[in-house]
Amino acid sequence: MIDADDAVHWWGLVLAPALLAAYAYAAAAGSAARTARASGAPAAAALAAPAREAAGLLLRRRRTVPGADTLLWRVGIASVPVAAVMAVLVVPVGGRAIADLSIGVVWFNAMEVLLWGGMWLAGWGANSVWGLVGGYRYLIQGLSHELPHMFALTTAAVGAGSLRVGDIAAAQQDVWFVLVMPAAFVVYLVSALAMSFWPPFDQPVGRDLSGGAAAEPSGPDRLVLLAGRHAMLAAAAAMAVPLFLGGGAGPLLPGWAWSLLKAAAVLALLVWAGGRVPAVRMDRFAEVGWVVLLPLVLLQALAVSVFVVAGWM
Amino acid sequence: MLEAFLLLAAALLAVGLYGALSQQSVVMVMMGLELMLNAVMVAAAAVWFHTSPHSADGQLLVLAAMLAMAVEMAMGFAVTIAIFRARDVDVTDSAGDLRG
Amino acid sequence: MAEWTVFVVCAVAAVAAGAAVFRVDSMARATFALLASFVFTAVPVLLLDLAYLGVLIVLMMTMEMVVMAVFMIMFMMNPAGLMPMTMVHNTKGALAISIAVFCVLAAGALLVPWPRESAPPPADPTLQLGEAIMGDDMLVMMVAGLVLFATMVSGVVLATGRGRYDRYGDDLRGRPDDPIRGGVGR
Amino acid sequence: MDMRADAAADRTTGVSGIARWLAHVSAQRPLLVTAVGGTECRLAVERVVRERGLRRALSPSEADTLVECGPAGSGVDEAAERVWDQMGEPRARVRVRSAEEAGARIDEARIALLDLPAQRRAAARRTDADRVEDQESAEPGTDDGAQTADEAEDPGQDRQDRHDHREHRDRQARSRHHDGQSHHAHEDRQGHGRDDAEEHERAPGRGEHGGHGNAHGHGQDHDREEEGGGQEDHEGHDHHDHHGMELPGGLVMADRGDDRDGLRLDRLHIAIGPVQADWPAGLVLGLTVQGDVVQEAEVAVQTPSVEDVSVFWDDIARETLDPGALRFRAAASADSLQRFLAVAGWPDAAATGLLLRDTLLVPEGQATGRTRFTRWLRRVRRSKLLRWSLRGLGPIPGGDRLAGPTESWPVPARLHGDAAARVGRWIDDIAAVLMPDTSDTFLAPPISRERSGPPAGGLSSAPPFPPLGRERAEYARAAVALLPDMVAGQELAAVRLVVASLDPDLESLAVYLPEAAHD
Repeated sequence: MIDADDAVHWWGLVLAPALLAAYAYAAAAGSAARTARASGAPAAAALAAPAREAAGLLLRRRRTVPGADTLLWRVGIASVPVAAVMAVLVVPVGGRAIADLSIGVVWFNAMEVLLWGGMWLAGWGANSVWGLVGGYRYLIQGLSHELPHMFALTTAAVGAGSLRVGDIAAAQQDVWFVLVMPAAFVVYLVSALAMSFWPPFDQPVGRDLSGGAAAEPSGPDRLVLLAGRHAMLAAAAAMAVPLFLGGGAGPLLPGWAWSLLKAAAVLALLVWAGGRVPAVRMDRFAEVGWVVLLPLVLLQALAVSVFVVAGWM
Repeated sequence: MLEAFLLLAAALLAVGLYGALSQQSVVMVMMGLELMLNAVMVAAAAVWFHTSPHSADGQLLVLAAMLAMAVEMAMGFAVTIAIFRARDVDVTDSAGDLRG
Repeated sequence: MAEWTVFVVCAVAAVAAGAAVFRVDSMARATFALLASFVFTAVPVLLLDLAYLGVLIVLMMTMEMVVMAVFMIMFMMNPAGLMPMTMVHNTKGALAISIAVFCVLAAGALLVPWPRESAPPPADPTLQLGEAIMGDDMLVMMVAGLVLFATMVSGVVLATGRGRYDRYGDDLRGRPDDPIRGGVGR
Repeated sequence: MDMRADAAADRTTGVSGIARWLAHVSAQRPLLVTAVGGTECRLAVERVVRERGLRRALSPSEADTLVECGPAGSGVDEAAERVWDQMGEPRARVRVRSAEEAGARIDEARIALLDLPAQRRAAARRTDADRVEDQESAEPGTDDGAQTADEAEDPGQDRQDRHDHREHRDRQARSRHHDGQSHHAHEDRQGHGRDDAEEHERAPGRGEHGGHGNAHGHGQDHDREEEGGGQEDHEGHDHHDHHGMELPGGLVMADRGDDRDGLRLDRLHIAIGPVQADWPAGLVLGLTVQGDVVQEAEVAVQTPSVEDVSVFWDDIARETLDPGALRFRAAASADSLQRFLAVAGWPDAAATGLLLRDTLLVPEGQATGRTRFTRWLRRVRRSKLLRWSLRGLGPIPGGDRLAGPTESWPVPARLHGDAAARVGRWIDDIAAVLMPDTSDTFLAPPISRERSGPPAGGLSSAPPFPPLGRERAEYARAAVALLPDMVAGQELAAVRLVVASLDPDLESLAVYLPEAAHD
């Protein structure tokens, strides 16, 4: 079932989640520093802010909410980091993934769709109107970006002629896919922000809903949810590297270093972009997703298909 | 091993059939139908693997079942909404009445 | 051996989750029990070398179930909480029929001398599937595409309460009269 | 990480070093509750929070410090009490009564938070109280000697209630079985509502005990695994409308009503305010929603008596606006703007707006950071995405007149247009101070000159500028009158944006137009 020909060593199983956690922390610290700078506080001190917040959450007594469906609520919250870790299993670092599945792209997509269910449960299970609306917003967001996102992934797969993430990275020996399919890359980045409900797509956990799906979880629950969200962003950023940015290709440095560097750059771009604009309202974005992004990425897929058939790729 | 897969499929189909027959709510009936289609997928995959892996027919059957599920879901909800809009009803018994 | 264990665990879990769909008293739990059942049946499918179809089951079913949850909440009141509810009819008859059907099918599964293929499965079943649906004259893909397209159109027509004459007026010109405007600026 | 088990173990052994270290490095997360008349305290607390690099909490679940700003006695106290009940240990609670003591009070709360043994004892007491409540055999009042007899009876009473509506629910379920059509559980919801009403009526009584900074056994709402009956208090921080709704408090499922797509669906009663991040103090918006779409809305205003309130955003009437007055008015606009930006999901811009507001409030702080503020202002003003998401939102056509109790009055010109236009006026106010060279503001300040009535001739014959508070009272009066119609049919995000774009100042309303505040 899993054809892991070049299986990584056992420590890969430890290293990958650890790397993901490090990137997730970097995203959290980066956004904290960004906000601190905007409010006139020293940005360097804010780098430790996520850790300080995590410490407080670990100490906090977990709150049980009357009427909550605790089982589904906890399952939903836990599924967020689990989906992120599972998604990152297929992302190669310098040509080696934990499991370079033959259908890696589909796997990644499936894991991120699992998040739909998880986030909806995290919002619904809390038995709070804010959580419920937050969960619904995540679904609307998902329905708005999912098809463009799928076609962006498909475009990369078509370009390489394979669903294996390693093959897609290898197919970019000559030219990175970001140059061939820029629209797909942009759509991918937009949907990466949306799938990890990162600003400006953070309406599911928006301030106007007292935190939305994150309004009720407290203590360790909250930590798991927020950490999972950051991990999902990191996973999406890491996946952009083999899909569009040539994987581990690059001069001088070894492949794994290039993979990590590029992933960090994409992550930094996403974190920076999050602070530049206000939240995107879902009742407006839904139409954009279907009427603008979807035709755009379909045209992109068509163009790439023509290139492939014509033998230019 | 094939027998085990077919037993699993039979069990899923029976459970789904029970749900489809006994539930009143349209949504729950659809859940029963989905379980039955799920059984079809398992059976088709198993039969493909064990009896004819060289031809893609089994795989096509799985895909067809999945397609049927999607169509069933979409049309089921559309019809439910239409009935609900017209007659304010979302259970099968009342939908059968001439005046809801 | 490991595969066998995985299969047994997942098969039992899939059936149990499927039965739970009709046992739990909350619609959300029913929906997500059904999703669990699908995920647990996807694993045996993965054991059959069908990586693509197995993962596709997880992907499609998660989306379907989440959409189902939305509709369910819409029709079934109760935006939160576990309102106990049973809405069943003729459970005994349904149970009898189901058990009978299971017995027949199980007998068939065990007693029929299934043909066996000794040849190994293809190296890449995904490629086989792709060639089957996209190869030659693309008949399968075209039929599937038409079916899905027809479903989309008829589903929207059935579900919506306002046609284009309600939105654009009798002469079908000008801006649509929607309660909430979309983001494209029409 | 089961804190309760820890608490039980630590009662004898003391607090572990790890917990102590975690508490020490953790960042304080205050939740602000602002009473009407507490603007000055709120600004001070927000400044302290910003200077210390802390972040404000959005909900009680993430807060560890409850900061009550302003005078006691208005309806917000009950809401604060419920919020306090929802916070998990370690937690601390302080009231800031004047701007000067903001820092000291937050320090005080920090010290209380670091006193882990006391926190653990309080948590254990609270758990015990829950247990007392949940078990029939519990003796009333054992958890705390200070309990009143009245309160000691509560658990039994409560159980009785819950028992009642459990039966009720069973009946409901049976009736559903027989009649699939009547499955919309409104009677049942009202059953819960009754429970809620009781709890809420008790809340002030509980408040006498909760207010002294240490956790104390009133966590009635915790750990109840009560199926179906749980629409109650955990939502307490945001809907407590004791004025308008028949069923105050919890999420009460009402009847069904037509939604905008022509489906008859269940409706839910919720309320936003008075405890809500970035929300006008004292405003309670009672909403009937389907999903997240508002069907009906009603506004309630929680204002204390006039003598308790001093208006912060106020100055004297004058002929022309001198730079100082413009600066103060710009600070008021910056406050509204930063709040709006926070609601609009732009935390970075909101943070800079907060910094600008604090800078503008210090008379000599002119020079520092001027370029950053002008850059920020340009970015907000030119944000296409902001305009895109605000376009057409909450329109107020010009020329409307609103009927008051005695006479009708026009909608102030400053509120005309959509949300983007109103936000633009705040931006113009600030630009008039930050970039006076680009707009000729000192002769003819473009926005500050607008007033409620039609202009009475040319510049020379302009009447004196009314006090800022008076102007803001008129805006608030119009906003309160217009809001219910404006938010109907909108979804919750739009509701929040519309309210934030009006930002009614109920403090000035209570002082200048008290009759409008208590209608």
